[in-house]
Amino acid sequence: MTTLIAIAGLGIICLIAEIFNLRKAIVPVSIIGLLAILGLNITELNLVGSTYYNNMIVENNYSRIFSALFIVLTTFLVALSPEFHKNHKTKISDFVAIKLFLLAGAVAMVSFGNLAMFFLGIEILSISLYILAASEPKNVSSNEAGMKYFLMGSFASGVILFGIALIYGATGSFDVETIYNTVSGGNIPGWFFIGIVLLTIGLLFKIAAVPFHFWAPDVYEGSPALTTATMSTLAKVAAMAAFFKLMKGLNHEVPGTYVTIIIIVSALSMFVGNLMALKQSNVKRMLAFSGISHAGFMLMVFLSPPTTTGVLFYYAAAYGLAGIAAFAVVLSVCGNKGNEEIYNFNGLGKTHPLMAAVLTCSLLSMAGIPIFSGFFAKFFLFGEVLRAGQVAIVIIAVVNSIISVGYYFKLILAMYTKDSTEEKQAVPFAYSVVAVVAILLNIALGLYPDLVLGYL
Amino acid sequence: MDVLIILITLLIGAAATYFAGDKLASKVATFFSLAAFGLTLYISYLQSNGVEVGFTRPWIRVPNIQLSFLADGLSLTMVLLTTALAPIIILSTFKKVQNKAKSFYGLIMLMVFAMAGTFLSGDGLLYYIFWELSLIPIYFIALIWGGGEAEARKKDVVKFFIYTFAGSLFMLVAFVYLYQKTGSFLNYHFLRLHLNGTEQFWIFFAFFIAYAIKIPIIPFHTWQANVYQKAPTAGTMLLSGIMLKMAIYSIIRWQLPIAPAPAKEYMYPLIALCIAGVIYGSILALKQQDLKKLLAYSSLAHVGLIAAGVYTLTIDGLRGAVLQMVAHGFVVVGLFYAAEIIQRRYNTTEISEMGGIRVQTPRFTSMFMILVLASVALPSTFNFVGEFEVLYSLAQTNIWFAVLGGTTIILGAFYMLRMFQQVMLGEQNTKVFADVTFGEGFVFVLIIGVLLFFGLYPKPIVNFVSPVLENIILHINTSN
Amino acid sequence: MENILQQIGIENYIYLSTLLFCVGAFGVLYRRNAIVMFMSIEIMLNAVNLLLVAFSTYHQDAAGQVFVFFSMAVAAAEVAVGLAILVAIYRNLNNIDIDSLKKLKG
Amino acid sequence: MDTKLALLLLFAPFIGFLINVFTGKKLSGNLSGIIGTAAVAVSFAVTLSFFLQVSSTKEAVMVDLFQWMKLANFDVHFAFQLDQLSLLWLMFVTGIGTLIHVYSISYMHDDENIHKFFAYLNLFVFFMITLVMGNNLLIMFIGWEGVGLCSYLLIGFWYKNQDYNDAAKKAFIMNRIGDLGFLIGIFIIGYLFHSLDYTDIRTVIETGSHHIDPTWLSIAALCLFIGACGKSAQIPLYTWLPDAMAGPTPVSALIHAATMVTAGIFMITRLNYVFDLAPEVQNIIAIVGAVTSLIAASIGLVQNDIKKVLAYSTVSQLGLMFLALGLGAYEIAVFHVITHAFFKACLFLGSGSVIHAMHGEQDMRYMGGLRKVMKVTFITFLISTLAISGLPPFAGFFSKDEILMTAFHHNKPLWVIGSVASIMTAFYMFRLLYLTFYKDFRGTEEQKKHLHESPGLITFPLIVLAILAAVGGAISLPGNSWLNEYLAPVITRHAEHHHMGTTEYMLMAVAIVGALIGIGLAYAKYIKQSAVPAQDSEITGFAKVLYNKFYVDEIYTALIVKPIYALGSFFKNVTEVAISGFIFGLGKLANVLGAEGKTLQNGSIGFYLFAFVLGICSIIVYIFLAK
Repeated sequence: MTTLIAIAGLGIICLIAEIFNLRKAIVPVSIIGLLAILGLNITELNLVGSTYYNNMIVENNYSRIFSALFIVLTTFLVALSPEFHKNHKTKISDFVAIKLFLLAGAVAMVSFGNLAMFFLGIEILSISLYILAASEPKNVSSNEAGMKYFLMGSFASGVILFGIALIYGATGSFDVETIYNTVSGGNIPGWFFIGIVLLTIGLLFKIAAVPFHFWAPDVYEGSPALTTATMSTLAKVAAMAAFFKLMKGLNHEVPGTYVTIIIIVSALSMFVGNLMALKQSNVKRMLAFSGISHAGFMLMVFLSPPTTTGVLFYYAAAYGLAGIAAFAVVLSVCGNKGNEEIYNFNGLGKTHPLMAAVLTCSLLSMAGIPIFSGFFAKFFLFGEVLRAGQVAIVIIAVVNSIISVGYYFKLILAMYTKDSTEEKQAVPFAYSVVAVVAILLNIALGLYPDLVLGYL
Repeated sequence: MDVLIILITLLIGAAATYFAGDKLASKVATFFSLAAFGLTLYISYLQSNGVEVGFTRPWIRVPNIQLSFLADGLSLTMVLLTTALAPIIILSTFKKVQNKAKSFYGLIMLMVFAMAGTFLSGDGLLYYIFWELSLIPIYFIALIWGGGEAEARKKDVVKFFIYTFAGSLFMLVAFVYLYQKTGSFLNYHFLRLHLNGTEQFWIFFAFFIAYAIKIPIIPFHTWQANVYQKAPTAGTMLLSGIMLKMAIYSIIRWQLPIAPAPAKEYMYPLIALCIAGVIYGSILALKQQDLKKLLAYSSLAHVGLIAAGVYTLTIDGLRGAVLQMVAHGFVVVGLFYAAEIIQRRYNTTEISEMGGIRVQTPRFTSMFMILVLASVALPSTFNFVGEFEVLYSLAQTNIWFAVLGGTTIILGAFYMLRMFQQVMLGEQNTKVFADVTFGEGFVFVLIIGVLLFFGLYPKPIVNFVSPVLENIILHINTSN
Repeated sequence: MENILQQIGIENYIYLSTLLFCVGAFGVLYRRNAIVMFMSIEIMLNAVNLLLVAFSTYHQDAAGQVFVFFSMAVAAAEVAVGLAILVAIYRNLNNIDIDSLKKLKG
Repeated sequence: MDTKLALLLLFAPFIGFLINVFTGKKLSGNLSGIIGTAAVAVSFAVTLSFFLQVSSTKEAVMVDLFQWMKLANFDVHFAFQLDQLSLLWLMFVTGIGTLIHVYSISYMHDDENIHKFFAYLNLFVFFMITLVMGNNLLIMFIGWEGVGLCSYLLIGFWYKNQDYNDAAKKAFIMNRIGDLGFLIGIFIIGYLFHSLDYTDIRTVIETGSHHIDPTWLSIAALCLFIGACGKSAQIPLYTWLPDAMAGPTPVSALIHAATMVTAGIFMITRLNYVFDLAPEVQNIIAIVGAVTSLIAASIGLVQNDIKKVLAYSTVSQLGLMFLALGLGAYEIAVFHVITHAFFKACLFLGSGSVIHAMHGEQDMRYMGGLRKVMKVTFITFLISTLAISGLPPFAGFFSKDEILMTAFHHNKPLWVIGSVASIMTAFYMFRLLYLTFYKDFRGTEEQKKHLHESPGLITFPLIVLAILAAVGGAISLPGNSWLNEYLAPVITRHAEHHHMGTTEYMLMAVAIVGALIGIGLAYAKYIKQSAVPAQDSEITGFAKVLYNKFYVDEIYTALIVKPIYALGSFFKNVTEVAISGFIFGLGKLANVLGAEGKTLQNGSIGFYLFAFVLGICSIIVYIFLAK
């Protein structure tokens, strides 16, 4: 609870700071603030779960540790902002504040105890993203991205809302606890399950799973790079976490049809994501598709919900950190080029060995090469799914990991074998720091999964 | 004092090499690799005197992954091969202007580290991690320092990477499955498992894909020739000298003991496949116009024979395979080095552009000749010892295997002597060919020395590995 | 109060709002004018609101009606953002036909 | 003490090899020659001492150094055994070796790489000693392949000429084919007997300590015989030997006449107790031997290259030896090996001396009348020719006669073949003699001026060998044979001694008459009609077939080499492409799918929403269906 309040407060402080011309202070303050909140949050780990506002908010390790991950990711994003927005400094407070609100939404999404809270969280997250996506009013593609995201997003919200309404109708409550008990009590009208499915679809949209993924590539490409980073890391992870919590909360046992749907969707997402990514020449777009495939991977956790909580978190963390590192490099390379075509990365290995190394590592992590946490994430996932007896989907996943190597290495090749076209310019300090720290965290997670697995 | 120190030395070596800068890199690398070799020798000495040099500490609680390094005769022999070849390979790159030297040697050391780790790991996942890790340095070495036309090279190297990576992923699935059964990745826990036929079959199959691609066994070999040709010679040496031995070692260490039933059931098809590789590789070697490609295919043939020996599941087969692995490691490195030396002088590996070199270089000729003879397993060279045992094991399984596999001594002589004739003999070549320098000769002498010594006195290695192999055979025969 | 529900029956409310929802959905699908699409989305949301209210009466539980306020507020916020984006687009393209937004694809 | 001496015997040539390899360049030609010769001479001296010791004590000297290989059911040691057989072999290997070294000092005098030549020769002797001395099959195999290597090196000694290199390669590979057979044989022996030591094998056979499957034993014997075929140039693996004449003449004398090619006979004699248990294999050996001797002799009839003639005569003589082996008359085979070593070495060296005088001319059609200028060469050559033609009292007569006699007693057809072969031998040898030494010189004036008798270093070995060829028969006279007594310990079943009855004398007479007929024909043709063989183009009919060696080489090329290459190109151009194409194809497929997918991602919100709704509907529908 305190976390949520603190974050919201921090956001407001940023806005106020702007009023008092403390623009310089905004970013440092918010970063320090975030770290403080992170510390607070971590100290609260392993405390007993507590509820607030008659179950509007339920805090437990699940919510806390995911909040911690969100905060870390946001910290990175905030750290990247000043450099990224250096051209219009006046807006910095808005950007930071919106990110913080977005974080608040994300936290709300994982610590809800009531569908209303969940709905609010998801809407806060989405609306902030609409704004960020369209945050370059002069840039048509930014407008387009914003528009597409907005239209489809609100459509999805409608679907979610309809689902919620049906659930409410079936159970007479928005409170997850109560719903759960009612459901396990039995004799519920048939439309309850429809409600669940509609909710699922809405969330599948948010995590950009096939066939609800079409918005993702366009929006990722059109939005400002930093926003893309936000979407592909924070937003996706948050949606996934909320999704998982919701399903665990509402289904007292996962029905077979539901499992089949999940399997199909996840298989489709993996294939579409990876195959489409092969042919992309725009890095942001490529990462969008790879994100789709990762969504497919993450969906596999639903195949044995009781045991996969830790796995989901680990995967999310690995993916998020790798994503941040990758985007930090992308920003540093394409920051002032106006596009993110792959050829911008030619010869990076010579001009900026460090950046190249970081990007390589994060790509290897996404591809699932050992010692990077991405490998362990996939590995844990496969383990759990195999235990659940779903061999087929594991094989599909393996095949997809092979395909994915194809496009990840396209980038690596560009960096190391092609020659740079233009002269090298210095990498902004913020970018390199974020990149390095993120990838180090990623590797640390790889070498010591216990760091996080212990809590779940 | 335990095996961990070898790995630490190598890892530090890799880092030190990188930070030593382009000037010093090669020397630092040499130093550390030699140090590692010394340590390996010492530890092997300890081990053979019954000192426990293994190392096991818990690493990751969930899932239960142990930092477990087992150091028995087998793994130590392989590590000895690795750390012995490492300095030789590094020495072989001297006198050759290396751009980005520090990265180059750093990567080599990193790869050596990874390979040594693969040989030592007693924990499945640790093993897998090292296995994959060893792939990354060679990928970059081949990619950045490789020769040939850039696009084609890129294509081949990426193909190689994806191909091997694909294979090993199936192995990973097998490991994960085993883990679900045991709750541990430790080798000896796997051995205690009682898997039913189907499980064993699929696990064997998953392992087989991984190893068949790495070794390579036909028809999974298509990456090999191109990569061997295009990679820088040092990389080729690492690949052919050590890396493919990882796969054969893994068959002995992991595949056979964990899933012995399919190994017994499909013994004949497996051996047949391997031997087909022998003949196929030899005949293809006859048609190569590129020296390095020819050596690649000859290596394909030899390795096929080794694999065949392993799959006979006889002590002779395994022992012969191990001896042959070591021998082949040295020979192939030597041969590729010879190719490299010619390439340095003539800037080509096209056989057609060579010939008439012997007139100008008596020393190089004799060294090259000895290596050629060793590779066709002339008695009193190390290769003969291994090849004899392997062929003998094949004969025990089925005499025709021995006959077909034995064609390697005919075809091998055929293509090797043909190559030697076209490359070295004939009227004096118009292009000048400076005889080997002291440094170059030194490398050759080292290799030849090893080959001849163990050719006449293989006892040390035999006694070192035999107990392990006998245990493995025992396990295979006693299991269900 | 309940007699109305008894007269009509909760199912009909569900059908009605589902129908409305679908109307909205098809509006979104078939119209190309952004404003109209907004309106269709509003219809969808209001369909849901109707459903919620009906259920809250059915269950004799205020939570549903409270939720409606939430959703209205959210919808309002959404539309605000949406219109802002729309304005930006109009400035750049001088039209609000979403078919003119096909720059990003492939 | 014995050990040290044995090692000295073994390593003396090797030391010579090392010296010549490493310091050869600095040494003068003569010096390295002397070193080489000395090295072999030392071995000869040691051999002699051992020979005397053993022939008095009748106790074989055994030397066991250390374990070499370890296999599941047997170990292999570096161990040597100096018994009657090996010592006998060593005697003439080192003895003739020494002579030929002496000869080479002068013969190779002008060659820039003379030190290499002596290095290789020493190495050869070293391996030959290993082959003979080893006390188990694997040590023999070391020597076996080692001598093969040396023959490869020496045939290709003039490596600038690719044809010579081809000949060398051919020799090595054909030997390897045999070696594979040998290896398989070793495997089976090891599998059956749990040992490769001759003594162990013999004990197992004699005591019958454990059962030996006769079929497998026969297969083993057959495989070993294939090995022998390769090394001793028997059908079908003989074609390398004539080509091997590309090497310097001393090499032909030492390796391809006197010593290496007899390794096959040595091996079979060594394992006589094994072969005795495989009578059907013995028959094969006998037939192969006989046929080889006939074919080779017939080819020899029309060859014009002086060395080629000798080469084919070698093949044919080896054939006779195998005939003897096949008939179980091991002592006789050995006897013929020895006599053959004497006269054939002498003949080769003689031809070498001729070639030396003719400045490298080897075609007899351009020789003639040399007996006037080259007295010593001529006389020694004459003696050896008489010996090989089988005229008493020269050595060849006794050994060959014994063989034919045994053949007569066992198998008449073989006896006929053998006799015909020896008639032909007599013919072509005298043809050679007449063409080379009689009538008038047919070479160029230039050559005629330089004709000269060879220096002492060349003639001395000739004389020694000629004497041996003349009196060598004494070691095994019909009736009381020292050789048979001597070899008794190493040979289990003895060739029955034919008491010299009327049949025997009759056979002798037949043989002599046959030889005289051959000689007579040669005399009639080349002295009376003073015919000179036609130019290659003019040769026609059956003669042409003979002249082209029955086109065997061509047949082999067509049947074996060509197909292998064809297969190679097939693999290279079809299978390789297909396989990699398939692997690449998967990647391509993925790319194509990706490209296709791009069209789906068409950027229209309408379509996206449509897909969205479609997704919803399909899921809902599915649920209702599943219900």
